[in-house]
Amino acid sequence: MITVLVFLPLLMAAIAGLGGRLIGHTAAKALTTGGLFVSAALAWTIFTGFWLNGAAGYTVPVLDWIESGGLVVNWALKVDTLTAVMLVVVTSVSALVHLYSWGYMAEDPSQSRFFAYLSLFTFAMLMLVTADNLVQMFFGWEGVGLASYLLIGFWYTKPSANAAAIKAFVVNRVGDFGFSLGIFATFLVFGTVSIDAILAAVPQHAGQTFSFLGGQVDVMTCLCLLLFVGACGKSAQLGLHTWLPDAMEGPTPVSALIHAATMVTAGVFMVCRLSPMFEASDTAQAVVCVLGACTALFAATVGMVQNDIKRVIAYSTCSQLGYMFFAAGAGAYGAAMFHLFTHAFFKALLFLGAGSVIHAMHHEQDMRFYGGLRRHIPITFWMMTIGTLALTGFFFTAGYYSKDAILEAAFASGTSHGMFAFAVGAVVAALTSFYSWRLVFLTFFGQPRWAGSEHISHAAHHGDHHGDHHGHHGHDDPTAGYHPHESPVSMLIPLFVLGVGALLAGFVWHEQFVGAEGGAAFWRGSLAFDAHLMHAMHEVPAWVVHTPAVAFFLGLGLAWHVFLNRPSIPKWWQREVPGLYQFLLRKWYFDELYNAIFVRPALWFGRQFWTRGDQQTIDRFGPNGAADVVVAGAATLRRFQSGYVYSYALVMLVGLAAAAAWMMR
Amino acid sequence: MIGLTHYLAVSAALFVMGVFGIFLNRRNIIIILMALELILLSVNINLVAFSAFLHQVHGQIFAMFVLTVAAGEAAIGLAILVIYFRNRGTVAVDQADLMKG
Amino acid sequence: MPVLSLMILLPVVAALVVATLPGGEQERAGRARVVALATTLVEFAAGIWLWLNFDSASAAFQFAEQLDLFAPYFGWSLGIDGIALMLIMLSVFLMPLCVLASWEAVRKRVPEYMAAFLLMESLMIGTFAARDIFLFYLFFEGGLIPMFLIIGIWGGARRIYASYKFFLYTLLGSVLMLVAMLWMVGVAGSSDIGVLSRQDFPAEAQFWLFLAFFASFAVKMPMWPVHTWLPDAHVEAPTAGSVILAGVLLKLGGYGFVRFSLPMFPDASAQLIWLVFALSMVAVVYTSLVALVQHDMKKLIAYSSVAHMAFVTGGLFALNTQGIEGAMVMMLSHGLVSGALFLCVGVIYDRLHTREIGRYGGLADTMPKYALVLLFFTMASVGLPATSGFVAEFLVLLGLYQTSTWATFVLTTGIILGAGYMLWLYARVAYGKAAGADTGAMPDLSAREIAILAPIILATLWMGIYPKSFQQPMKPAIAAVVARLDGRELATVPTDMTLSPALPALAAPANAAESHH
Amino acid sequence: MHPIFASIAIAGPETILTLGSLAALMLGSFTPRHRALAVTSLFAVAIMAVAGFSLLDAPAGRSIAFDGLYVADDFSAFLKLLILAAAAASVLLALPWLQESGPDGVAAGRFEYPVLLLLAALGMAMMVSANDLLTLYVGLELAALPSYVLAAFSRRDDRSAEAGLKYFVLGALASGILLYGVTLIYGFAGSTQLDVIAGLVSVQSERSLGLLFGIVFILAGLAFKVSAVPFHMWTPDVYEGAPTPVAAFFSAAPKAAALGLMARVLLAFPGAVAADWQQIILFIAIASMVLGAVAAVAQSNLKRLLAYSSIANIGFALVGLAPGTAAGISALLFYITVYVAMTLGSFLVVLQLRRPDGATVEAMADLAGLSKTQPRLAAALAIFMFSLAGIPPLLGFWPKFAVFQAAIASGLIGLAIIGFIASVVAAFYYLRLIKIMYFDEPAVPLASEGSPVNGAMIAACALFCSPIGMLALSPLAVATAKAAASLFPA
Amino acid sequence: MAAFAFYLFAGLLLTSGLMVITAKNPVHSVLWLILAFFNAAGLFILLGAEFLAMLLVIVYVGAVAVLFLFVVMMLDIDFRALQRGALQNLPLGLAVSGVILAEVLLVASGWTAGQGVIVHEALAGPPPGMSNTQWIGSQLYTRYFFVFSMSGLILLAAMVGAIVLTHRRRVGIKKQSIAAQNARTPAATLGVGKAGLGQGVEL
Repeated sequence: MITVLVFLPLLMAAIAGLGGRLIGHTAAKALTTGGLFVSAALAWTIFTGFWLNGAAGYTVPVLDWIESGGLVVNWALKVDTLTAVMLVVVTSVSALVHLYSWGYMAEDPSQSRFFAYLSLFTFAMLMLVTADNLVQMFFGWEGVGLASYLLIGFWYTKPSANAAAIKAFVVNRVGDFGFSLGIFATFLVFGTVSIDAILAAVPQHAGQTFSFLGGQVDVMTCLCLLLFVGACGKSAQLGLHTWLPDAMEGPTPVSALIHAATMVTAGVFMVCRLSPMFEASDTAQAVVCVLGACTALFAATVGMVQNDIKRVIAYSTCSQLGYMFFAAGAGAYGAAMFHLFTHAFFKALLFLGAGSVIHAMHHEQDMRFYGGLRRHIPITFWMMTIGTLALTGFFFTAGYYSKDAILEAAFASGTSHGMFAFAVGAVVAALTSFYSWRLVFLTFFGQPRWAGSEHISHAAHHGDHHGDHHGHHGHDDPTAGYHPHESPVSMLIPLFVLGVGALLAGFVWHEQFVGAEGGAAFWRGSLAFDAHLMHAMHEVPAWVVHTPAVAFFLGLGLAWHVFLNRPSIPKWWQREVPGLYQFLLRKWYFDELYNAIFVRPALWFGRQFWTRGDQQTIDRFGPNGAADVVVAGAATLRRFQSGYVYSYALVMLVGLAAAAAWMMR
Repeated sequence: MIGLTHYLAVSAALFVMGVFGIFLNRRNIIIILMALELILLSVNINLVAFSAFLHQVHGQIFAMFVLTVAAGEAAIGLAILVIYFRNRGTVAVDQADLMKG
Repeated sequence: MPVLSLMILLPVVAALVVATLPGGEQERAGRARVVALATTLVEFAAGIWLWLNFDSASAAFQFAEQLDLFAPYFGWSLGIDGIALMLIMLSVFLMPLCVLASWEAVRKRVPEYMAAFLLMESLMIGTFAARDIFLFYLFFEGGLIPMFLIIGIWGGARRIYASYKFFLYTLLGSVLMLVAMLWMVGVAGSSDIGVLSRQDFPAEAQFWLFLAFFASFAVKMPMWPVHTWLPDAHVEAPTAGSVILAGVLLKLGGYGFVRFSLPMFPDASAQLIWLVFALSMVAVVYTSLVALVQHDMKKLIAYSSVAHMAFVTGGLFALNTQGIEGAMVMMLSHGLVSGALFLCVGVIYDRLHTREIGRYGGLADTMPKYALVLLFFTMASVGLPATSGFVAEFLVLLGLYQTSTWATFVLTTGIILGAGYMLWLYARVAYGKAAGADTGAMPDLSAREIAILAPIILATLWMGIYPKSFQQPMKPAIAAVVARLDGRELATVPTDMTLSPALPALAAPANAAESHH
Repeated sequence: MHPIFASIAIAGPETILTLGSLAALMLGSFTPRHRALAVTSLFAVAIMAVAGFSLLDAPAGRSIAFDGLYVADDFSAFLKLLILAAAAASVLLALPWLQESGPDGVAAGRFEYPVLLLLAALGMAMMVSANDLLTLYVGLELAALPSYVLAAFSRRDDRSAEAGLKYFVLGALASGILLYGVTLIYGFAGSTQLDVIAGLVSVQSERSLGLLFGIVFILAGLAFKVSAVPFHMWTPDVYEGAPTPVAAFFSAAPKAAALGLMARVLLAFPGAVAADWQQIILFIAIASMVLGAVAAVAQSNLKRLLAYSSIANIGFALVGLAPGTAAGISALLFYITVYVAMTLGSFLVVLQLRRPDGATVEAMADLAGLSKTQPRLAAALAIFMFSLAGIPPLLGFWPKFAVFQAAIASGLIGLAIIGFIASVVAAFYYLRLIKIMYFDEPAVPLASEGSPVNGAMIAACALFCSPIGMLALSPLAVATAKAAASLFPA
Repeated sequence: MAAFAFYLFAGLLLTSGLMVITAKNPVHSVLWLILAFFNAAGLFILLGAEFLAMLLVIVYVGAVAVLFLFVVMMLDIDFRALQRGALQNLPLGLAVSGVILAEVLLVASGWTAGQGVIVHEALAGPPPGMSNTQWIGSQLYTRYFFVFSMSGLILLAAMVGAIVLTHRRRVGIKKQSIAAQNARTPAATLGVGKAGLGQGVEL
C-alpha cells in the first residue's frame, strides 16, 4: 500500500512529463490528479489506521542503495504515526492543488509539464517523509528542492522567475550543506545512517565530545545544529529565508502546495523525526527555539508592509514556520507537528484563495490595486476569511488549537528560551492578526483601486474576453472597466475542502496531537513526546491562555482602524518614519546584504581567479612563462650561432678550456 | 740540460698559437689553414719528444702518420678553399656567414 | 581467449582499415563512420562480456595475459581488477556515443578522425588493462598523440595553442613519473604492478616517488594549480574529443592514484594527505568561482570538471573504503555526466556554431526535449540524489569526513557553488527568451542525438539508484588498497575525529577507526 | 701462414671495403659516364652488403689483430653493421638527387659520391675497431676527409662550399685538439694501445693532470664528431649547407661511429679517472639535450631543425655513456640504432619531397598541409617526429627509456630528470612540424619525388619507428647487451 | 751546445709561428710557415729523429707549403680588401688562448708519466746497429701494415676529393683523341667533288 502510495505519483509524473505531448493535456492532468487522489485515499487509510486502530509502525524495504564499508543505505519506506500525519498532509493538499490547477492553469500551454512537476514533487516529498534513513531523507529533501526549483521557474521566460528558482535552489543547498555535514558527522558518531538505529543509540552518545574543525565540541549539539542548518534552509528560517518570498514567482498552486503546506515544513518534520537527538542537547534546542522565534518575529514584521498578496502570505508562512520551530525547540514536538498539520490546511487555503483572487484580477498580485472584491468574488472572499481566521487563531478554528498549544508549551517549558519564545510568539500573534486582516481588508473591502494596474488595464483594453468593454471609461473609474469573475468550480472545490479542514482540523485532532494522554498514545514514540510538558501546558496561568485571543483582537482592531477606518494612516506612516518602513519593506535588507557579502564577492573572486589567477599567474608563469623562457633561450642561442667560423672555434675552445680547468680542481 | 719539459713547453706554445690563429684571423682562410698546420706541428713535436724520451719508435711513426694525414688535409682544405673562392670571390672569414642562427 | 589483447588490437586494426579505405572522399567518410561505429559497438559488447564474466568477489587481476614479447623492457602483461573493469566499461560505453556524436558534426577528414578515435580507444583500454607498469606508461602517454591530433586538426579557433598546452603540460608531468618508475623497477626488480604494489619502499624514497607520480597524475586529473590546460583543451576540442577528454582521460589521473600512489607509497600517501587536501580544497572553491563567471559553455563545464576531480582526489586520499569507493564512483559518474554535458553543448554548437552562453536562451521553448535532457544532466552534475553524482559526492565526503573535517567542510561548499554555476548556466541557456532569431529557430533533438544521450541518462540513473552494480566489482580491489593503507601514520592535519569519552560499546564505523591508528 | 694474413682475416670487413672502394673507383672510371653513377652506387651498396654479411658470421668473442692495433669484437661488429646499413642507405637515398642535380651534371651527380662514402664507411669501421689511438686517428681522418668533400659536394652552391669550409676548419681543429690529447696520453702511458692504457690507468694511485688533460682533449675531439655541446656549433650550419643526402649521411653513420669510438676510448680509462670523465660526459650530455631542445625552437629551416635534433639526441645517447656501465653502453647502442632509423627516415621524407620548381624542401613552412597533399609521407614524418620526441608507443621512446634506466640504475637521477624535461621541450618543436603538416592549410603543393627505393626505405624506417617496431625490442636488447658486454671483458 | 741549438730552434720556431698567424700578407705567412717547419725539423734532429726531420722538410716544405703558396698565388686575392675587419671578440679570444696556454704549460712543466712508465732523462737512439730510418722502416711495414695501408687510402680520398671538388670539365676546349686520330681513314675524310661553274662548293 505504502509503495503504491509513494510511487504512483512518480509513475504519473513520468507519464505526464515524458509523454505529455503524446497523450495530451487532459489525459496528463487526469492521470496525475487521479493518481494523487488514489494516493490521498491510501494516505487517509494509513492515517486512520494509526489514529483509530493503533496500528504499529513498519518499514517496507524497496531496494539496496549505497553500500560501502560500514555504510549501508537502502531504499525503504518507513511508516509510523509521524509519517502518517505527513502522508495525509502531503497527499491531501497535493491532490487538492492538482484539482485546483485544472482551473488555475487552464490556459497555460505547458499544463502537462506543470502537472508532472507537481506529481514529481509529491513523490519526492513522500520519499522524504517515509525515509527510514538520513540519506533517503536527503534524497527527498533534494527532490523537493528540484521540484520547487522547477515550479518556481515554471514561467521560465520571466527573468525574475529564473532568478527566484536559482535562489531557491542555491539557498536550499546552503542548508543541505549543513544537512550533509550533519549526516557525515552522524555516521562518524553512530556508524549508521538508519534513523531507528541512530535514535536508539542517542543515549549512548549524549554528552560525548568530538573534534570538529579543529575544536572539541559536544557531539549531539554539533550534530543537531548541522542538521538544523538543513532544516533552516528548507523551512526558510531566519538567515536562509530569503528564497521563500521570491519563490512566489511560481504559479500560485505551487505556492500553496510547496511553499506553504508541505515542502517548507520538511524542516520541522526533520526536527521532529530526529527529536530524540535534539532532546539530548539543550543547546541545540535553545538555538532551534530562539531562531524559530526570531524568524516568526522577523517575518511578521516584514509581512506587515508587503504589497504583493502572495508575499504577505509567504512571510506569514515563514513566520508560522518559526512558530513550529520554537515549539520544537521548547520540546513540544507534538505541538509543532500539530501546527504543521493545521497550518497546511489554512495556509493552503489562503494561497489557493489568493490564487483565486489573482486569477480573477488577471494576474495582478499587488494589493494596492485591489479593493472591494468581496462583491465580485464572494466565495473566494469567504474562504479567505475562514483561512485568515484560522491563521490568526480565532476561537475553535484549526489555528486556535495549534497556536495556543505552541504558546502554552513554550511558556510551560520553563526554560529561558521558552519564555523568550513565548513573549515573541505573543507579539507575533498580534502582528499576524494585523497583517492577515490587512490583507483581507485591502483586498476585499474599500473601493476598487484597479485602475493603476498594468495587468488590469492590459486585460481591459486588449484582452477583452468579458465582452463588456466600453471605450468611454475614463481614468477616474477605479475599476478601469474591468469586472472580476469568480473562479471555476475546479478551483472552488479545493477551497471548500480546505476551508472545512481549516475550521475543523484543530477541533478534531488536538487531543491526538497535543493531548497529554492522547498524544503519547497517538505518536507512539515516533517523536519525542513529552507528556509532562503537555500536562504542564494545560496548567499554565489563565493570562497565558488568553494571550492569543487578546493578540487576535488587537491585530484585527488595529488593521480595521488603519485600513478601513482611517486609510490615510499608512500613507502618513510611510511618510513619517521612512527608515523603518523601508527597512521592513526591503525585508531587513537581507537580500542586499547577501548580495553584498556573498553573491558579488563570489563573482568578483571568480573573475579575479580567472583573469588574475589562471591567466595572469598560473598560465603566465606556468606554461606560457616556460614557453617564453624557451623561446628567449632559443633567441639567445641563435645569436651565439653567428655563422662565423672563428666564433664557433672560440666556443669549442672555451669548452675545452673549461673542461681542462674542471680537471684541475 | 734540455729535458722533455722544454719540448713540451715549445709544443704547448705552438699549439696555442695555432689555436689562437684560428680566431685571431678574420681576413684570410688560408691563414687558418696554416694555423691548423701549426697545431699538427706541435703535436708532432710532442710525439717525437715523447718517443725520444720513452725510447720508443711508436711516437715517431705516429708522427709520420700525422704528417701524411696533414698533407691530405691540406689538399682537401685547399680544394674546398678553391671552390669557395670560385663561388664567392673572396676568402675572408667573416664573409662566410650565409648560414647562421 | 586473450580478450583484453583483442580489445586493444581490434581498434588499431580498425583504425588502419579506416585510414586506408578506398574510394572518394564522401564514400570514405561514410564507410569510416560505419566501420568506426561497428568497431566501437563490438568493443562495447566485449566490455559487457568482460563484466558478465568478471568474478566480483576477487581482488585479483582477471583475464590475465602474459607475453614476454618485449623483454627486458616490459612484458605484454594484461589483466583487470574491478577498478579497471569499470573504467574500461566507461570507455567502451562512451566510444560509440562519441562516434555517433561526430556522425554529422565532423565533415573534414573523417577517416583520419575516426582512426584517431579508434586508436584512442585502444590506448584507453590498454591503460586500464596494463598489468606492467611500463606497459601502463606506454598506453598512458600514447593517448596524448591521438588527442593532440584530434584537438589540433578538428578543434576550434585556438586549437593549436590548446593542443600544445595539452600535450606538453601532460607530457611534462608524466616524465617525472617515468623517472620514478624506472627507479622503482630498478629497486624492486620487476615491472609487474602487482609485485610493485606489495613492495615496501623506504619511507624516504616513497616521499619522492609519490611526488613524481603526483606530478603526472595531478596534471592529468587535473588538480589546481596545474589545471589550466583543461579549459583550453576542452574549449578547442571537437565535441567527441571533449567527451573522451572529460569522460576518460581525466580518469587516468584518478586511476593512477588508486593503482599506483596509494598501494605503492602508502606511507607517503598518508603523510601527504595535507597536500592533496589543500589542493583539493583550493580547487573546489577556486574553480567553482571561476566557473561562475564563464561566458563559454565548454569552459564552464571544464572548470566544473576540475572541481569535480578535486572531489575524486579528496575521496581517494581519505584513505578509507567510503572515500575511495566514492572517488571511483565519482570518476564513473563524472565520465558519464560531464561527457553528456559536452555532448549537450555539442548539440547546440552544431546548430549555432557558438559556445557563447549569451547567444542562447529560451531553449526550453524551442527545444523542449533538449532542455529536459540538459536539465537532467545539470542536476546530475550538481549531484542530485538518484543520479550518479550524488552517490559519488556523498561517499567521497562521508569518507573524507572521517579523515579531515576541514577538507570536508570546504569541499562540501562545492555543492553550493556547483548548484550556483550550473543552474545559472541552465537558466541562461534554456530559460528566458531566445537571444536571436537563429537561436529561436534551432530544431530540437534528432533521433540520433536522442540515441546518444538516452543511454547516458539511463546509465546515470542506474548508477544513482542502484550503484551496487557498479560498486560491487570494485569492492575487493578497493579493499585491497585500503588494507595496504591500513595502519599508516597520517600526517598531522586536523583530522583527529576520535570520540571522547570513548565508549567501549561504541559502534564506531569500522573503516573510520582503521585509518586512524 | 704469416700472422698478417690472420690479422687481415680478422679485419675482413675492412679488407672488403678497401678492395671494394678501389674497385668502385675503377668501375666508375671505366664505365660510360651516364651509367657510372648508378653502377658505382649499386656496386658500393653491394660491397657494403658483403662486408655486412661477413660480419654476421664473425667469430664470437674478442680478436686482436695487427699487433694490438685492431680489435674485432661484438661491439665493433654491431656498430659496423649499423654503420654499413646507414652508409648503404645514404648511398641509395642520394641516387635520385645525384641523378637529377645540375643540367650539366657537373655540380654533382658523379660516381665519386659512392666511392667517397665507401671510403668514409671504411674509416668509420676502422674507428669502431680501433684498439689503438693511432688506428683511431687514422680511421677518424679517413672518415672525416671524404665527409669534408661531401659537405662541399654541391660545389656550385655557395652554401655547400661554405658548409664544407666550416666543417673542414672546425673538423681539422678538433682533430688537432684530439691529437694533442693523444700525445699527452702517449706520453703518460708510453703506449697508445687502449688495453695497455686501461691496464696502466687502473693501477694508478695518483691523479695525473697529464692523463686528465689527455682525456679532456680527446673527448673534445670526439665530442666534435658527435656534435655534442659545446663542440656542436658546426652542426646546424653544415647540415643546412651540405646537400640534403649528405646531411642525412652526416646525421646517421658518423654519429654511430663516433659514439662507439667514444665509448671504447673512455672505457680505456677506468678506475678513479672514470669519475672525472663521467663528470664531463654528464655535462655535455645535459648541455646537448638542453641546447638541442631549446635552440631548435627558433628554427624555420628543416635541416637546421634536424641538426639541432641530432644534437639533442646525441645528448640523450651520451646519457647512456655517463654511467660507464654495460647497461649504459647497451642502451647507448640501442639509442644510436633507433636514432639512425629515425633521422634517416626524416631526411628521406624531406628528400622525397619536391617543391613545384623542382627544388628540395628546406623551409618548414613548405610542409604546410602536407597531410592533405602527401598523406603517406606526412604520416611517415609524423611517426618520425613523435618517435624523435620520445612519445610512447613509438619506438623512439624506448631508447630514451633505456638510457635513463641505465642512468638511474647508477644513481644519476638528476640527469634523468633534466633529460626528460629537455625531451619535453624538444617535443615542442617536433610537434611544431606535425602541427604544420596536419593543422595548417596547404601552402605550396609539394610533389613526391617518387623514387621507389627511397619510398621503400621510408616505409621500412617508419615501420621500424612505429609501435610495430617494438617487436624489435627484444632482439635488439639481446644484441646490444652482447655487444656492450664485449667492452667489459670479465 | 745542444741547449743553444734547442733554444735557437725553439725561439725561431715560436717566432715564425707567431708571424704565420699575424703576418698581413699571406705569402709572408707561408714563408714564415716554411721557416717554422725548418726549425721544427731542427728540433727533431735534436731529438734524434732524423728521418722524421727530413720527412718534415720534404713533405711539408716541399709539398704542403708549396701547395699553400701555389693556392695563395693562384687565387689572386685582393689582399687590400682583406685588411679590414674588426676584431670584436679578440679579448675573449686572447683570454681563452691565455687560459689554454696556461693550462697546457702547467701540464708540460709539471709533466709526470704514469706510474710504471719509464721516461728516460737522456735521449737514446735506435737499438744498436740500426739507424733511425731503419728502426722506423722495420716497424712501419710490419706492425703498422694496416694503418699504413689505410693512410694510403686517406691520400686516395684526399686526391679523389680534391679532384671532385676542383676539377672542371671545360666545354669548348679541344682535346686530342689519339685513338680517333689513328682510326681515321682516307675514305672517311677525303672526298673528291666537282665544283660546278658558278655554283661553289658545299663544304
